[in-house]
Amino acid sequence: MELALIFDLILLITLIALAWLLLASSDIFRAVVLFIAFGLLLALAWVRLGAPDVALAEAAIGAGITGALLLVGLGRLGSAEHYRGTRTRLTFLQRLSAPVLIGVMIPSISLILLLELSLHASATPGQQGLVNVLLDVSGTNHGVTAVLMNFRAWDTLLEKGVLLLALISIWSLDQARPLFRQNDISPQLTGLARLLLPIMIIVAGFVLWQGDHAPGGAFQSGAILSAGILLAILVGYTLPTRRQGLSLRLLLAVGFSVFLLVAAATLLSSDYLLKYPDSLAGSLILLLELVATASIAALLAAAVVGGHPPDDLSKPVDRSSAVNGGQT
Amino acid sequence: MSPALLYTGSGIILFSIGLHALLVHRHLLRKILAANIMGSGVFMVFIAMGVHGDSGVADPVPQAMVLTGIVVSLCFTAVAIVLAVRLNKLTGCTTLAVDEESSID
Amino acid sequence: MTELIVQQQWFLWMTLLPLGAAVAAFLAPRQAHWIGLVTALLLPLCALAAIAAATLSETQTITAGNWPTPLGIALRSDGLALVMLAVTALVGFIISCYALGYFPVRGHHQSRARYFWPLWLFLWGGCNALFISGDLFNLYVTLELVTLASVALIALEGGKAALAAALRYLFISLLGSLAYLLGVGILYGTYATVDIILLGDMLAATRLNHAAMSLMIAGLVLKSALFPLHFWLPQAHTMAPAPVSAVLSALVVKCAYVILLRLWFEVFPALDTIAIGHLLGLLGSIAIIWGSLMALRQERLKLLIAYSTVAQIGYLFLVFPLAHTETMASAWIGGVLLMMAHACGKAAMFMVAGTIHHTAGSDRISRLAGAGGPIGVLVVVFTLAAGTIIGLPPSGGFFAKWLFINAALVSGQWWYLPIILSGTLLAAAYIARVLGWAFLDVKRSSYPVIPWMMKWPPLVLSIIALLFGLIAYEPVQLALSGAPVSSPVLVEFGP
Amino acid sequence: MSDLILPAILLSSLLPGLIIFTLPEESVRLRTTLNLGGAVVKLLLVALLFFHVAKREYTELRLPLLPDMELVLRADALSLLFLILSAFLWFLTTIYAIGYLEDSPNRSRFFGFFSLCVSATTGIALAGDMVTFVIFYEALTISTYPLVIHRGTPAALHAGRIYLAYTLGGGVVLFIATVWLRAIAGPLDFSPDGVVASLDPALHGSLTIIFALLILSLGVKAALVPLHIWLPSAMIAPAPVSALLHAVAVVKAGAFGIIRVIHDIFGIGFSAELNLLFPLALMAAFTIIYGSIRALSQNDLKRRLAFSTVSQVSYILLGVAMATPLATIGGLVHLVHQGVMKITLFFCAGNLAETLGIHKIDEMDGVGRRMPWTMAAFTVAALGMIGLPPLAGFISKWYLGLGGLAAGQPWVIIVLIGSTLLNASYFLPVLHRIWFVPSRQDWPSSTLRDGRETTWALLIPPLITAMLVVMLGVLAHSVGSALYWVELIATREYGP
Repeated sequence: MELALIFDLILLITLIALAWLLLASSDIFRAVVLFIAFGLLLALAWVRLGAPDVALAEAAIGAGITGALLLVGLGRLGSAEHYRGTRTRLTFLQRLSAPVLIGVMIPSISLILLLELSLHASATPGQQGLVNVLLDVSGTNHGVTAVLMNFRAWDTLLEKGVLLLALISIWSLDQARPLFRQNDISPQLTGLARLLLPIMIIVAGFVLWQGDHAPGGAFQSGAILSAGILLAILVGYTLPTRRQGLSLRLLLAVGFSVFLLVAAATLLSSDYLLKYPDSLAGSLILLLELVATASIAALLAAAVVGGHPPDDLSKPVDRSSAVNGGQT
Repeated sequence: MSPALLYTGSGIILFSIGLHALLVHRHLLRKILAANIMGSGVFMVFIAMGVHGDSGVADPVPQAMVLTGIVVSLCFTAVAIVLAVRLNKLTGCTTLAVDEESSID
Repeated sequence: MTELIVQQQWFLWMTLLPLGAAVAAFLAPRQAHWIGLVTALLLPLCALAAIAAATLSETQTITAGNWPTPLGIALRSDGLALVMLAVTALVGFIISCYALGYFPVRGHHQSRARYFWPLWLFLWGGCNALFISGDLFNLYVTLELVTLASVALIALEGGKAALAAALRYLFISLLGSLAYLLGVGILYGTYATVDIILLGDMLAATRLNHAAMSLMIAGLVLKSALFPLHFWLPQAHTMAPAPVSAVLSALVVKCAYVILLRLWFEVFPALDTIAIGHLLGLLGSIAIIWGSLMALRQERLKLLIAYSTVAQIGYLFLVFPLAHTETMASAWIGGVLLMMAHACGKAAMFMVAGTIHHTAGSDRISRLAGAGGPIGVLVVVFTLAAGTIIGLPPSGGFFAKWLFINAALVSGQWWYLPIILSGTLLAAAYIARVLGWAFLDVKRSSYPVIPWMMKWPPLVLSIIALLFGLIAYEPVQLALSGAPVSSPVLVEFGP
Repeated sequence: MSDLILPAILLSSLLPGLIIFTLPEESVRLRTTLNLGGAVVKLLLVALLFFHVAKREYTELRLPLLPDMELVLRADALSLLFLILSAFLWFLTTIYAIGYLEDSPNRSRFFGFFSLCVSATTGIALAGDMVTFVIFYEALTISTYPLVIHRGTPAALHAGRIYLAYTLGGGVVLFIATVWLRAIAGPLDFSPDGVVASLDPALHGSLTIIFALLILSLGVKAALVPLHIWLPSAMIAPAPVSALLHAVAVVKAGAFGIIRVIHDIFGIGFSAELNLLFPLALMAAFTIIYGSIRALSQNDLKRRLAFSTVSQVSYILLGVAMATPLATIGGLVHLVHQGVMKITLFFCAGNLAETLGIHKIDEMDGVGRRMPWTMAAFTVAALGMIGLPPLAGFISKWYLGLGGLAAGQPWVIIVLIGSTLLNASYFLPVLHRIWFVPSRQDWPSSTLRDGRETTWALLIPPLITAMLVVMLGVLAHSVGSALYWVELIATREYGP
């Protein structure tokens, strides 16, 4: 037990140090790399806290996809810390608010919280008892999945909405640009991709299936799949132009749409939002997870690509620059 | 001191570090990183406060909430990065210091 | 017929409908505006049905999936939720009509139209989901949905100032919601529930709970732009396209405030909130004066209106110090009334400013000189809508101020009187300044013709805003059903 | 009688107003139809109401506003007095304004706000409790502002700022006083005995303060010195607006409000008991003299008339403040008489400005020959103002004087005599110039086909009101005259 505590201590100190270092580092590229490392270590912390689902998600989404997003963004920004233009004149109050917040509020709140938490530690039994009791009728055998897809499915539905909304926002901002220059593709990478892609698809399928009774599920699986898609893009795969219209949009929206349809159907049939019929709960959750995985994979990959596909509505663009993700 | 408390405290510290950096730094990517660290701190508080006793079994409800939270913060990160890239393309800056007077008309 | 209305959970349909329409608008961009318009037409009807159903049925709270509350997510059709749904439906409908004229579906800006509709429908659905939510974590998710849509809508304008404003808004919002979420985490860790009603029953006045409360309130205060955390608002609300400015000022700011109302009156009543109440009151008072003074100084109409929003938010925060035991109802109703009135009036004003910008090429106040002809009607709209901002009868703003002053007098906090009154006079001054320019007698070249969708919907809204006080009885009674305060019947009415 | 008559009276001007806002500038015919139609409908409805109230059939409409607050519309004798005055003069002013603003820009805006303004005045007349009164009172403030600045000249905008500063400043004080009073006294329905007399004597201190606040805030619109500054500067507005401002709407609303507060909120007896009325009487007396003295030195015709208004409106307050039946009759009847006389004078001043471009008194030499009808109306009204028997003004002054004696305050007679002398000395020289001084310049001759001095729309209204000035005086004691009606009110107020 003591050994575990020491391990926890070291892990946490490393995490805090990493956070401090990466935020203070003068080189933004180094900061991003450190952030990915931070994400991986954080996944370890989730494991230590008995939350393997979060750990998987952190590794795949927190470190993986966020890392990819940051790296791509960094590439497009240029890595130099570049302050151009005059400083905005801050009003007196704006100048005052930062030091007040940093110097007074944060330390005092942290201190109070820490002191108080030490008094209140483990005050309540939590809800795992309730979840376990209801697990039988939830249509799945894993507590977290039951909460996500059934007990608190309304949250999950809205969160799927946030994902789609984020993509629409990204598309409204910019047109897709290539992630790299065509002649940069190395044959080694292509070979590696050929090897990795099938494995990734299998792993994703496994993680999804796993979610029924053990840590795993749509998020994690979708994130792995989207990594596969990005890899495919990196080795030069482009989505055919005729697939960049409605088919792509359908793929992106199918997860959220089906969820909404299920919500509407349950509301019509039972007066309760997202109350699955007992006999159908398992199949419905499976369906939702499947379409969610497909959409999440496409959405995450498209978010990394970072723009809408060229289309007939906007100005005509050079076809060769039209690179977009969206393969499953 | 129990491990749960240790993690909770670290979560609060991460939150504070992120908050500080978000306010102080001007580079947009750094602000995005800071927000992510803040988020991680919050999530750690969520999970760690849900650990009860030494059983090591975490409450599934906060785990589900944190999963949702992670996706939401990913969405914000993605949009923020595209916004930052777009802004950088228009102004050449990597900060928010757009000259506000000139942008009025 | 009646059974059909009662049986359906209309307030839930009001969240599913716009979200579904948003997906449809995304899938079929060429039909996006039709989808948006049909949805905007249906939602007010749904709101009426939801209100009818609520008056007929007993239950106000159901849970998603019918799972019992600590586990399930409570969804509520109480008075506050219903009036906010209804006001959003009304204002949203008008704004949708206006947007139809503002974002032409043909021409070189058509891509903006194509993204406006799904984003706006997402925002609408998010607002509705937020108003009915009775679960602190669910509130976080809905709030983020609203925020993300707002960010994208601000950036839709496309200029660098708009992008910068959007990005700043994103960071500020993130900061606010993470602070809120940390508070939620602490509450869950202590009580193993995030249900508002359950928490309200269980919460004890511990220091930890006070810390959680402070974090949540601070986060939401940041999101609702109370002085001195308002600095992001003028840019964000000004740089956005006009329909978006209207949405942001009329609805989005209210989202965070509605959560605050729920927290203050339903989750934290057991806690010692007097000091925080006074702090919020003080900041609100400064916001009223500061926002009005800044509005008086602005050269641009949209900025003036945005600073006026800062001031009006200040009034909203007077609710907290004024809500003593005997004045609780007065203050609470005043706050709800002001929210509704401000939503109507401010939306109309931003639409006017947008139309002027659209037709005159700039929204400098001096460009209004000699505004006659086609934009003469806009001046009228602006004047009528401004009545509610100043607080002139019979607008809702007038009665809100009445209730605030009543609460201040009854609770002995007379020092809010000069604040409220000088705010009123300053508001009159900055509105009069605009009208002065508009009435200035100079000959000017004629304006281009304004699409009628950009002219008449704001007029309707401004008339509603001005006469809102006369029809406020029903909404207020509705809001009071299931409210945390009871109706303040001081005296029996005569025969 | 249907309860709907009261809102119908309100809507008869509100609805046309709102529709007019949306009309394009060119649709003159539709706008005129709406304007006159609304005015006629309102007159008919008011006439209908009149017969009911005369039979003591009071009608009332209550509309809930907030859980413990109602909008109360009620027609009693006093409302009818003000209502008839405003409905009738609005009708005439509308005709006049249509003629006056022919071919000028932004007419839809003008007539829209014009109608809102009259709706607000009607609302003030029909208000059945203090809350309702405040609502319409403040609505009047804002709907008048666009009319004051209608010309859009820098001078007009400046006047508008002054107007808004004074009236809104007064408005917020009124607002606070009303909320305060309501917080300690509950519903504030107007009733002949007042509603505060029965309150705990410990509250009498607060009540005195509230009374002072109410009178001071209402005194802004009633142009009590020193709160009168806005009135002379607001004469920059177009003549129909000035006519409305001085005779019907704004100034009268202030005076009417003070009457309501003293009679129906505090109650005459209770006000006198708290010694609240004597200071008001002094203020009114001072205003009467001060306004007249200032009027002497004005060369601008409308400015002179404006200071005359400052002085004349305080007759009403003086009468009410003396708290005897006769004085009250004198004050209330002056509400009508002053309105009719002053609107005539402003119509005539407008005609001079519009037809001949005359604004200054020293330009008026011999103008009687060029515009005989207009100037005849002017002369009648001016003589009425001075108080020449048997014109309307004489009746008011006579009853005021009697009332002062009855109240044991003979100093009032001195004030009245002094004021009359001053009135004479600022009006008679003008009349002298009009009729007896040869004109120094050539007026442009009439462009109208039949050689009329000006258009019918500009000529008819002042002639009608001038006739009224004569009739209200000569026929003062016949049934249906203002005096008859006012005596009725006083009887109901003080008991037979």
